[in-house]
Amino acid sequence: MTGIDREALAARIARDIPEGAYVNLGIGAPTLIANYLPDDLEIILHTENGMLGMGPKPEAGRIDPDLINAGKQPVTELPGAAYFHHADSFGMMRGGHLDVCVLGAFQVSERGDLANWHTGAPDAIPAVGGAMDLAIGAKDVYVMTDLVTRDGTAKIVAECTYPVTGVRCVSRIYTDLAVFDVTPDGLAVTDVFGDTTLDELRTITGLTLLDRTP
Amino acid sequence: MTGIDREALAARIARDIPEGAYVNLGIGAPTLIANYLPDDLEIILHTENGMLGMGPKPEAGRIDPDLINAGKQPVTELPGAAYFHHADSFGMMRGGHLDVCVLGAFQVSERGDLANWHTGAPDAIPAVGGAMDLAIGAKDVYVMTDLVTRDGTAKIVAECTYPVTGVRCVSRIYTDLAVFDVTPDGLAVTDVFGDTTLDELRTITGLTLLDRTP
Amino acid sequence: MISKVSPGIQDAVAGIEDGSTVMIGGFGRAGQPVELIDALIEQGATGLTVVNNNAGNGDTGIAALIGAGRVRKVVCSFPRQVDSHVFDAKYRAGEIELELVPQGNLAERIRAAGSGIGAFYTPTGVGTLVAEGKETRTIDGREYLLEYPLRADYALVSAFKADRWGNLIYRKTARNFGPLMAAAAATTIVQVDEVVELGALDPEAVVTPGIFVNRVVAVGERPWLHDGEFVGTEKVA
Amino acid sequence: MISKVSPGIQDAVAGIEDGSTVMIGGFGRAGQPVELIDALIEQGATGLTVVNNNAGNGDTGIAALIGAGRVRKVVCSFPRQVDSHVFDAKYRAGEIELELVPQGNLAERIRAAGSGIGAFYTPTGVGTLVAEGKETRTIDGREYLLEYPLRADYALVSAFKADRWGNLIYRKTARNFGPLMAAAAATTIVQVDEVVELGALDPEAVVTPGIFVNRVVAVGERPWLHDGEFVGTEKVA
Repeated sequence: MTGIDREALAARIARDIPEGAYVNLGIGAPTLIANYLPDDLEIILHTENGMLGMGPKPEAGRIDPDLINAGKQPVTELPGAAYFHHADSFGMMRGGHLDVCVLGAFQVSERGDLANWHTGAPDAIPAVGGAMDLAIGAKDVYVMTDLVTRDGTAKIVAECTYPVTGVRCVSRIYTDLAVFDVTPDGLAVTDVFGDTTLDELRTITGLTLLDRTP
Repeated sequence: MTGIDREALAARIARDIPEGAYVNLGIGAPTLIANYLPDDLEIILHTENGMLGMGPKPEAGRIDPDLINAGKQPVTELPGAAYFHHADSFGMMRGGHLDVCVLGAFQVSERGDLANWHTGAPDAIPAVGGAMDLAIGAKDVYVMTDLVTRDGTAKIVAECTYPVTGVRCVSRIYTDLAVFDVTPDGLAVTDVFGDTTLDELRTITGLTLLDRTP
Repeated sequence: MISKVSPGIQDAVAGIEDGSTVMIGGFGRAGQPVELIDALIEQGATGLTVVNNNAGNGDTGIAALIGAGRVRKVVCSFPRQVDSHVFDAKYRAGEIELELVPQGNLAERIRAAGSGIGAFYTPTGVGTLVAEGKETRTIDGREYLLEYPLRADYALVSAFKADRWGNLIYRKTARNFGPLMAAAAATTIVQVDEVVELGALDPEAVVTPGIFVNRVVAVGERPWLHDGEFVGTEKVA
Repeated sequence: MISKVSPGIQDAVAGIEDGSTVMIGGFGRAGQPVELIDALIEQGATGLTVVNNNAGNGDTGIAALIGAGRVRKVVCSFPRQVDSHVFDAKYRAGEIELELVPQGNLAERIRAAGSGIGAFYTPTGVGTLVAEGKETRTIDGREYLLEYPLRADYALVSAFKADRWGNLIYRKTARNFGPLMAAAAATTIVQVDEVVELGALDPEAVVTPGIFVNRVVAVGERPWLHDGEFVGTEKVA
């Protein structure tokens, strides 16, 4: 069973983002998507610490410590950018104005519950940041993840066992092996990558999966 | 029994406003107070339609229709002014950031209830504007009014008979005959004007009045 | 390339359906999008619910929309003004509905809609007629009313300048309800004096980011400016 | 003449009492008022409750304040970072209390305090651990949590420029929590690169009006600027 690597997955997600979309790319793997957005399309990136129109990382020596993204990495400003404070920024998310938000995940349930903030380990220092706001903060919440953890456990599950970040908030799950839409009838596979088959995906997840591949 | 006229009352109130105060002067008589604020003191005027640092009316021919006060009269902008939208402006009031607000009144009760938005007449078209926000929107809410209406009825009363604008919100009442502080023990007269006596004030209002004149 | 700029003012108001809730910016005449309202009158939508601070002044703008019989209901804080004769007559004739909301609660309800707040507790109006029928709660010894968000299908806003992404700046007290309404409507339509190049607006000074704006139309410089200089007028518009 | 300008940084932080709740602006290091925090450490107040998005980075700023043992409790959204070793050690040793609030609810609770909102319903956190013990309500078919305002005795904020009335502008994403905290504290203390003449700030672009500011102190140009020009650095501060 073969799939695609993280870079190819980022490119695949980038293809689904239309021109003119307002998009928040979560910390970690989702930030790779920015590298695959076509240069000839205008897609406006939001960073929840207070900016629309975020550009790529600065050239060497031109880092501006006043200009960072939500991952606290240096970024740049595009023509047409705007700055705002945190209440306005999170109001923008909570109010449903973003078109797309792409997040990483520990687990996603077949109903679209997301767990990505806390492993539930008793000695962990809890830290949530904007994860719960992002989970409910866009018209479409996409998850970008490997389907299976390093120890072989599926991350798409019937019920999340980790503490959830948001309930029924995910609309689509992009993984290295397949893409899943969260539908009222359950999970629907829309794309498979490499030589992966639907039956293999059913075995891995233990879930009923609808076939919506082309 | 003699008192002071409206201009003298405006001057009297102006004397009680310290330098550095953030002040909202309500529509009508309270706007006169601005003319008596000393030129050598900086007192910052707020207008609830979205400005701090409001200046006097413009010179002839220099009216800016984009620059008006809450009474929709043309005003000017002082150095140090700032503009903001209505939610920020009313948040400023509701959040208790204004030092003083001066309002007109139909009636004020001895506990500090204010009625200034509606006579209760059955055919009146109700219109409240910012009256209820102003009534609760400053550290000190002052009322500026004649003590007695044209038909001889006292405007300071045991209980408002007109629909109230705010409950227990007034801290001081400036009238043509006397100044009253609203205290936990009842109304206290702090100043009398002309040859007015406390007994006359008690007769007019029918209220127990504490003597706190100097 | 993103361009939210409408070629003409009728394109800007296209599609507004009968029965829509339409927020209209402005406090009195300052910031009232008169050209968009005129276009809406020509466009013909009727049975509208209009949200504005007032209920029209004189015979133009919102007053003209009401006068043309297109408004079923007004949600506002201050309908009765010296020059609100158009609304007054309709109201007294029982031909228009009125929902009266204190000005700050009106602003905050619109903000709540734009920012995804389900409801909020406000101290404004406690113990008054506008509290009738409303839930109250005492928090930290103070009494509050529960108020709900106010949403719209469309917002018509007047701003000063825009770029093609829909970023907006306003001018002086004409800002008033514009930034709030832009965020609270499903479709926000903005008239500006001028559409400037992308990048010409200072990102620190943008008041309404383009994410809240769907359509922009340029209507030319306001009459009290001349080539960007303030020249004034003899009276308030 | 109004002047909110403090002659020195110790004057700016004078009077902060033991046991105070102190909001400190910044998201990570961007907008963190490091000079004011250093002055507070020198000033000596202890037993503080600190409200910030994080719980300190590296060994400076908030981390230094925590390291000096002055902080009893942290209210934040994201304490655990790669360089939050000072907080981590105190927390694991049971020497510091933590109240975790999702970032947007944190911002909105601070805004509610500044704007006189008694409480509000938010959809963020519904069905999660942070909802435990909180009131919920279904409004228009969606579930919300009830959240209360977050107030402070003092706010320490870093802005870009101020005038003597305390009007503020910020710089880029260093704005973050500053405008909200300035309004939510009884006493707001601001460090800026520069205090400019009254009238030098564009009234359309003022982000925090002076009404929310009590004291201002100039700390000199940030190191990645030179005579007002951006010259950059090699790394994030």
